[in-house]
Amino acid sequence: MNGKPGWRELAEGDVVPAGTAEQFETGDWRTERPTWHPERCIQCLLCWISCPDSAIVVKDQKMTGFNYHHCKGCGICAKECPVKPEKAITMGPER
Amino acid sequence: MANLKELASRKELLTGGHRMCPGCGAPIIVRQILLASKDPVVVVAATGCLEVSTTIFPYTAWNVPYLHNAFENAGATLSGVEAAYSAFKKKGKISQHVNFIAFGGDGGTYDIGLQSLSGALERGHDLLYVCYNNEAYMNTGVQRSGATPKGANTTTEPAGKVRQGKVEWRKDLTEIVAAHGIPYVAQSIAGNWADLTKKAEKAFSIRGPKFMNVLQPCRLGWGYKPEDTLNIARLAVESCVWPLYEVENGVYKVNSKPKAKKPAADFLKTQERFRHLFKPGNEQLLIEIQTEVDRRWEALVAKEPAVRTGA
Amino acid sequence: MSLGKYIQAFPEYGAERMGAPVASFNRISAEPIRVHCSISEPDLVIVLDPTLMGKVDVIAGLDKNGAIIINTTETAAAVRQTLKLQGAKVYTVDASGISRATIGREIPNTPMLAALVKVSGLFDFETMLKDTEGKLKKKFISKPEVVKGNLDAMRRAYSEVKGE
Amino acid sequence: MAKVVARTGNEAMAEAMRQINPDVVAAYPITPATEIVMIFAKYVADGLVDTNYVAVESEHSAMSACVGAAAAGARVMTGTSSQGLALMYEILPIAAALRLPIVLSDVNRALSGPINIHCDHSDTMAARDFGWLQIFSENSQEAYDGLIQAVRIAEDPRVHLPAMVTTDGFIISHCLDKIELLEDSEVKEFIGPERKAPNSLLNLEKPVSIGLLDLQDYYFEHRLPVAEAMRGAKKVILEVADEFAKKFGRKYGLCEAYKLEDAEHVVVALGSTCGTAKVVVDELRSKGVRAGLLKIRVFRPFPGEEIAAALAKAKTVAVLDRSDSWSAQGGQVFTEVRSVMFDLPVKPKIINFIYGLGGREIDQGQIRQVYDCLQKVEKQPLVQYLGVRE
Repeated sequence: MNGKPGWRELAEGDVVPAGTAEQFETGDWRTERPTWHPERCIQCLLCWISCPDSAIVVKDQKMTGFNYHHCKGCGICAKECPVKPEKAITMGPER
Repeated sequence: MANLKELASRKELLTGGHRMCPGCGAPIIVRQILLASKDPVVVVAATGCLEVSTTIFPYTAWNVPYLHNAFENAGATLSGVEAAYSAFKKKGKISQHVNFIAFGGDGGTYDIGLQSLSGALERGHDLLYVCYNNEAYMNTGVQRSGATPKGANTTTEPAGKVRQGKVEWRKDLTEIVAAHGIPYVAQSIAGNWADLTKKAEKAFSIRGPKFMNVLQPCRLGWGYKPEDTLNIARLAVESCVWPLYEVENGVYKVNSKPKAKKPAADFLKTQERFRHLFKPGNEQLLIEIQTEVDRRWEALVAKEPAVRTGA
Repeated sequence: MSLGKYIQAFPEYGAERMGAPVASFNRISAEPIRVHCSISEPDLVIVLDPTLMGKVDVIAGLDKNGAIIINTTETAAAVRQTLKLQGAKVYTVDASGISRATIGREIPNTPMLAALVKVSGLFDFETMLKDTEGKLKKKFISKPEVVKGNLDAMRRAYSEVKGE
Repeated sequence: MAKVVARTGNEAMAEAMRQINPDVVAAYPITPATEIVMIFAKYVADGLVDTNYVAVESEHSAMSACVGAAAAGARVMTGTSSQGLALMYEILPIAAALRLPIVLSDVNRALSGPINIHCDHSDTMAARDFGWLQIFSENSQEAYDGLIQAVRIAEDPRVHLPAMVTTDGFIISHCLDKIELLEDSEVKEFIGPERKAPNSLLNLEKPVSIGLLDLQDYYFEHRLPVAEAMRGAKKVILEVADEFAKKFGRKYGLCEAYKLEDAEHVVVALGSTCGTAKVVVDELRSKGVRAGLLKIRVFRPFPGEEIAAALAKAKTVAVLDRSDSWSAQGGQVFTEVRSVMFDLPVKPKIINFIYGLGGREIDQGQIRQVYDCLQKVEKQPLVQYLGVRE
């Protein structure tokens, strides 16, 4: 409890500004780690639209990698990746 | 309809850093629906997994105005927000169009929140209610709900020596909602982004009450590996266990008719919650389930207009 | 009230539907009225429906210097006998008959009000007629015959109420 | 210019609501508060208010919609009674914790069961612990004035709490009474043209999340401010009452002392019973009995210090409770009044009468009986039930 704000320091009425969870790390939940292989990636963005943790980083409409701060390692991105025979995202053990 | 590149250029309205299970289908649904809105969005969530996991003080994953009130009243709460908006609009205090969305799980929608939802629909508020339907009370540890299918193992209607999970058929909420005669009702899944975002876009283009019942596999309550969330939902469609369809101004349209309908068992056997159904002695129950799936599917297809022009 | 008095009026609520016997209490005073309870010792009782007399104890608590006004075709003496009433004054008026003749329907309320003014002497009748006319005109803006009927009914009742 | 009219309590409440002209009213009918909703709905139908009226399907939804609308920044009102208020109970503390200044008119009616439609204070008393301001009314005038003041009080930045103003079911709600109305413009000026909300769901430039899950580490810190706001509300209630008195001439406080200066025997009561009790006090005074009355107008926040001070010189005190807490220790008002008297150097003897449940008549005779009991207080039990058949 120490270090957390006292009641006078909190905004009135159980309110916070939008999007503060951005700062919260859920990456440490991972036991499996996704790896992106850009050379195989076809930029279909199916990994991005399927991620439950908004952890696929897209810039200028292109997949650029993972936000490991948030990625929980569920493996949906790898499963949904349509590239064959070898997928553009693979899962491996978290080091 | 916006393609993925277009959607990817929009602002992410649900951040990471929320505490949903790895592989959960609910935030996928939420992200896709929020991305489908070109106008500002205001969200009300019913108590449930999504609500608790996305808003543990002082962290909120919502990048849009968001309100949680209680479990059974998302419909009424959003009615109030929309009523305030209309009042302000009339007074010229706000001019922008806003999409009002309620997210409720099946507990907060099929069961305890049904009255509140029904009232909101009947009163004609301009809002979209989305049920992220994982077919049980997952937030509190997989208790049965009105959405739980027959035969599913839940902690309050478990499979045992003499009973094989839920005894009753699930309630057909989509049809109950459609009976309200609202302009737009649809069923979709987590696992078909094109279907889901298209339906959300359509809902946002219509004024009045809209409802979407979105099947959301739950790795914890259904029992499967986290990466399988989306393909299990697709199996529900391919086996006609959960048809994709919409009712627009009373006109039914089935969006996906599998050429070769998969057996319901193909869907059921992917999940722990149905494992007991495949034990010797339960063959009859599987047949009953398949018969009911077929009956509901045929009844649904029969609701489509007899003559359809075009493809 | 528009005649400078303080008033209080409240009906007694049961769960009965239309047509059941009802009681209503009224206080009129030159001073502000503070009590908030039913009237158990009325100065004045008004019986709108004479068929109640056998069923409801209409004279309960009536002060011996008080009065009762009954909507009936019978005489005050006959009513006194029926009620076995000693003391208090008894007045009768055929408000139902009057209202049928003037308003065209059996609504004995306004003629009974006129009888009340006559008996109580609390207000000036002409002022009250004018006040009632104003109120009815507002309510029956498209039905001037209703206003006239009511005013006629009140005049008749005022002159026809008889007592002992 | 004040306009003198005859209005029932419900009509007075509806009239005040029309003049307040809230952004949103979400309400559901219930006896004996139905008329408030009906009359207001007619105002909406006739275009006399700008309000967006949401005719919900239950009181639970009424309060839920009020929370939604208030979180969106709107000025919001509703009205209910008894079972209706009970159906709102789940949402009432949420409105308080989210600091939403919703104003509710409650017509006091007995809680079921058995089902009953008449007055007692059990509905309001059961809601006393939800963080709502509670203002009782002796008559229609007080209800009307109270509702207008409640908007100002609730919306004051030092308060930001929801408020309920109550009348006694049927006794006031359906009693035609002479009252003075303010001009529409006076009401508008008094309450201010619009609510100023610190946060709003409709402030799209500054999106916020409202109503987050608090675990063990934050819940307490979010509840304490409600207590603090409630404490501060006393000052605001008095300031608003002073301003109201200066502008419109009618004075209100947290309590009203009636002939208390030298009173030996004091009755403490709430609501319409106080009017009847005042008549009895006058009558007893004319007979030489030093009787007095303490009317508690504001029950939340509880004016403990004021009550203790007002009762400090009394010899005996009878608290009249129009509800029972079923604690076997008396009604809610009694336990709270008795508690604040604990630190008085010389304590009056204090007893409790629970009366009037389910609309049971309370008349001058019964109140006289209470004062009689106070004059032989040593023989009285701590708690007794007044007007019930043995």
